Amino acid sequence: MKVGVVTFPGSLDDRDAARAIRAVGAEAIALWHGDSELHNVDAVILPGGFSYGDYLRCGAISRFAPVMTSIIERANTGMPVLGICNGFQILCESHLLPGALTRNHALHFLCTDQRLRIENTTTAWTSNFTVGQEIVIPLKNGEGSFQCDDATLAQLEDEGRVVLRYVGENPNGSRNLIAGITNARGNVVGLMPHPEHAIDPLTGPSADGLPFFTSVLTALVGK
Amino acid sequence: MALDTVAAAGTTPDRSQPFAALGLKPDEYQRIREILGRRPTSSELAMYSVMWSEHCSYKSSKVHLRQFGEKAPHSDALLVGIGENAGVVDVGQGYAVTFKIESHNHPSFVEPYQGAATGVGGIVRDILTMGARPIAVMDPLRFGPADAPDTHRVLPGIVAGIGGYGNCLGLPNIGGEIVFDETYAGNPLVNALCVGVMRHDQIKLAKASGVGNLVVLYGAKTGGDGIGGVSILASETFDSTGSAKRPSVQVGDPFVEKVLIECSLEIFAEDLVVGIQDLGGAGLSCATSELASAGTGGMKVALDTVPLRDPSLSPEEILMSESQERMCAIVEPSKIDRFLEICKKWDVTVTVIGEVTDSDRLIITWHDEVIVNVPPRTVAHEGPVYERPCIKPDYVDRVNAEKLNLPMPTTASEIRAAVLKLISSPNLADKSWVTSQYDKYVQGNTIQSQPEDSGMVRIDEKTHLGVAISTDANASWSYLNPYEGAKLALAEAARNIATAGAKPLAVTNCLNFGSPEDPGVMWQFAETVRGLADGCLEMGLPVTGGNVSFYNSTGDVAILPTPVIGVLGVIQDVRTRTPMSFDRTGLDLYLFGETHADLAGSEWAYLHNQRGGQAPTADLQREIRLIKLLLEGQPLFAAAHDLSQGGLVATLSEMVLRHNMGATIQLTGDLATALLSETPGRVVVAVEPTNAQAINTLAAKHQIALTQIGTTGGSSLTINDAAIGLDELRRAFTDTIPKLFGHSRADLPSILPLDAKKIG
Amino acid sequence: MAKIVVDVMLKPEILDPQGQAVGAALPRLGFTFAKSVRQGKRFEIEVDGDPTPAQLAEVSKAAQTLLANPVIETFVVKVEK
Amino acid sequence: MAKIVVDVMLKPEILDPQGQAVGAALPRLGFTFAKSVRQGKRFEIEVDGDPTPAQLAEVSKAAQTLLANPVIETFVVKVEK
Ligand SMILES: Nc1ncnc2c1ncn2[C@@H]1O[C@H](COP(=O)(O)OP(=O)(O)O)[C@@H](O)[C@H]1O
Ligand SMILES: [Mg+2]
Repeated sequence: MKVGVVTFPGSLDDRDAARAIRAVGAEAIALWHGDSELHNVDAVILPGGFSYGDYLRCGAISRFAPVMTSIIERANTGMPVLGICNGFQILCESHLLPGALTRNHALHFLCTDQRLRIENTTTAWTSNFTVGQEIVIPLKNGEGSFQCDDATLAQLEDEGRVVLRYVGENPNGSRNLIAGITNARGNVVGLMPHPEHAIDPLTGPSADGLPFFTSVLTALVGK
Repeated sequence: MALDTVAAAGTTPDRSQPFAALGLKPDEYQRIREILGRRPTSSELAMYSVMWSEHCSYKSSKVHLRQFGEKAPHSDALLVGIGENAGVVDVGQGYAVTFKIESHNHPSFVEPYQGAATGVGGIVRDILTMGARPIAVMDPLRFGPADAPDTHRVLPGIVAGIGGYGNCLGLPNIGGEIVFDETYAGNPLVNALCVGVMRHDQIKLAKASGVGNLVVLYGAKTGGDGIGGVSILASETFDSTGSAKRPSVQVGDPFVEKVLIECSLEIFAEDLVVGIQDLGGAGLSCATSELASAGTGGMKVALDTVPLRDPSLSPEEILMSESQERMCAIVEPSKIDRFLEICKKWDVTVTVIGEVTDSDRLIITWHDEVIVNVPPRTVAHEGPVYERPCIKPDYVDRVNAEKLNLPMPTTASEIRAAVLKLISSPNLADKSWVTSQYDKYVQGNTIQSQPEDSGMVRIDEKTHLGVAISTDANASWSYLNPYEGAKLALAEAARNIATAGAKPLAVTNCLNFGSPEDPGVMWQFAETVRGLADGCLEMGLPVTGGNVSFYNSTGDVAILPTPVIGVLGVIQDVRTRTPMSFDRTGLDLYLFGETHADLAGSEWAYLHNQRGGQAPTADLQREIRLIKLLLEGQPLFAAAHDLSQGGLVATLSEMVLRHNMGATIQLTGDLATALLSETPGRVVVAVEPTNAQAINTLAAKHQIALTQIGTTGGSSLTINDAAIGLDELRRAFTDTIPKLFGHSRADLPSILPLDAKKIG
Repeated sequence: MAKIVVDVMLKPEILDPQGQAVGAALPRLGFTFAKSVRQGKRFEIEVDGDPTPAQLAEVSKAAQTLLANPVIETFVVKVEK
Repeated sequence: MAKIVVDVMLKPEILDPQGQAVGAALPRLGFTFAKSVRQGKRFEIEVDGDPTPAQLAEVSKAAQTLLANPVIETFVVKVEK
């Protein structure tokens, strides 16, 4: 099983995402932003970081990278895509996911061990969780406040497309405590928190992030 | 006005030059004339003036810093010592680690966000320059009183700047310090440490050798940043109409630096450079003269080929510009194509600006006219050296003789009140409002970060080899006794490494002081260096590099002498490290080390506005034994936490709050002293009751006093008959900083300008 | 050379924490004039010569695709002398 | 209700990494009109009634102390209908 990890200029958590993929026994394939070739990967992760320095808007410039054209095409035909933090922002800017991520309401970068609740286990990236399960994984960003208009919000809730919700105090002002969403098909998921930093309690707050990566293997094998 | 060339300098020997406005003394200017055998051109004058500044030449500190070499202990671990951009230490398994601290104090006062951000950027480039991948940063900080209006301008901006730059580079922040004191009002200290790792054979040095090799400038384009003083020269001498105003504030672009790091590492991996130097203070002047001086001496540079952000810059200004995110490499002609290719891949601007020659002169041209022709050593390494007068200031004996008069809590309610007062004080209160603005997880190798005693990162995922770093300074002790203060800071940093189970290996330092022209300050500095050098010799830890920051004073008031000491240690298997606290009930708590009435310079004294008495004397032999004990006994410890500011009260409070697991403590004798004293060389450990015998044997073997002080468990910190619920303790500990800074200026579009200090 | 300006503001229904923070800070500093504050972005684009209508249409297209995110933002393009 | 606008831009000699990044992205998307791009901030302040000269002076003072950082930025205050 091959999972691609895209490196944009300014990507930071690309090596961490690759480590997480290897940790569940899959092969991590490095993808370069300037190269539209996806090297036969079965799934793609857009990692965290500050691509293009987060200038203008997070993800706004990366969205136009050649690799994204290929990813958008494959995502529309069902390839699993996970956007973590900056990757989530890129997915929104690319309109693969609705809404936008804006400045945290406290206006600071926030790095914290965040408690979250799994709301949807039918996506390619969350099938190995149970609904209502609570996990703790790192949240670290300056622009993680999920915003969208009322109609979009109602649609996301009605269709059960909220994948992950913050538990406890709202850390960043996200509408309805939304920490992650999926597209209608369930193959594209965007998350603000970082499961790749919770694969080993030695280097993270827990190993609660692993099921995101085992889930996609399950989804791919099931095909 | 016409270009000032070497030829012109020959024909107009008497032209008056604004050397004083550039900070040169008449005799220094005279020396330049003697070296050159003529008057300097304006470009040469600009180069000498910045390179001979205190900041670049260490002219006041050099005579003292020599002791680090003279008294250097023998160390097999040292691969590269003082003199390079950063020292390099062998940590085994073929890995080399490089680390260094630098200050960015003054820029951070003028523009907190950018000052702090570019401080991080600068030290990261120093580490990169050694050939290493930067893997973590730390940030020892000092501020004026926590409730002073200017602190509310400065602190949030500095914190946001450190986070803004470091987070964007993908460097985990694994530690630092935040201390408030009146003397830092108007003079905050921003010290930044970076650590990097490489294989032994990847070490790079800053030298230009090999005739015909190319001088390559890559990274950001050059703008008018940070050339304040030199624009005087440009405008007064050359442009009577007054050139565009040059910013004295440097703005950082962390994205460009991140790309520069990845690009450089790819270049290093293919072994494409002979020598390399980052551009920091004094920009191209420094990089070209240092590279040439450390090499064979000859270099030719065509300054007009330097890519500019601002086309109106004069040659003098280009030489001086401190534009960030630039590097200068020496590349063999056969490798230049590949070098350019990698730069193109990363979209990094790159230009060949010159070559190494077989002469011993640094020659710089501007559209083919020679504007600089100097022996590079005289610019880079043979600047003026001062033996400034050192006189022990009057205050020392006076404050040493003062008797402290402090309330000493004895009843349960007094103890409760004292604990709450101490841990809610800004210096001891929880700093997570600050540290949660820093990414501590990025790179996936952080084993320990705030609030542990030291930062620890894994450097090999397979063998679990790791390094730990701690930075410490106790300026109150240094004020009372700078010699002992330096040794005590060294001991504390080393102890903080050892509590986690890492073996101390090497030292870096950042010496923050007032004006070297004040003989009292110079005495503090000399005593500090002597203490640190003696301490390092005694503890067998080599100084690998560091930085000196002088002129930290507001009016006549100098900051407290603040030597920030960083110690690096190695741990063979990070999985075995000892955390600072426990999450289990039923462990026994022990105190290693004796407690004396050491309240001088303590936090308790500070909270009662007293800064007198005698600093403790460092007993480094005992510290060495304690470190051996900690390393040997490491498998026995479920937790280990060092005692420092705030004494036992602070240590116990931090331990019980870490995992919300209480403790019951029984103390005998003088309770107030036991709780509040800051006697150095002490550590609290938690151990399984079954290990009682082993702990006692260990203590006896290393001749360290051992006292059993209590057990873990429950939902309160109970000290004799004083009980404080963990919730109450936590509120006291965590409310202070957010209450002070929660609505500060960093939330806002702009920080308050200097002249609006009164507001807010 | 002329200057084309693109002003980008968050749509009124989108939360603007920066504007809110400014709005809250002003009265603390004794400034009481503001009923509400919104914070947006301003781009100053230098172009050669006088901007043509075709060029302005291009700028609008660039604003639509890159400078603003139509999901949360609106923009205005103007020429400044 | 009237709208007072404060435009804040980095001084021309100060590096503008954001503007540079935008300027570099435009041609990659096929937009070639820009010689240079600078990015600044725009504040829209709602006030009651028509702004008086005294009020505008207050806004300038607020811009000077809070909205802009005079060390690196300049600002312009105007009234928009
Ligand atoms: N306090 C100090 N202790 C030890 N070495 C120092 C100290 N201050 C400066 N140095 C060393 O002097 C050399 C020159 O320092 P500096 O010019 O600041 O280098 P850079 O510009 O690369 O920071 C460096 O090797 C530095 O480590
Ligand atoms: Mg250097």
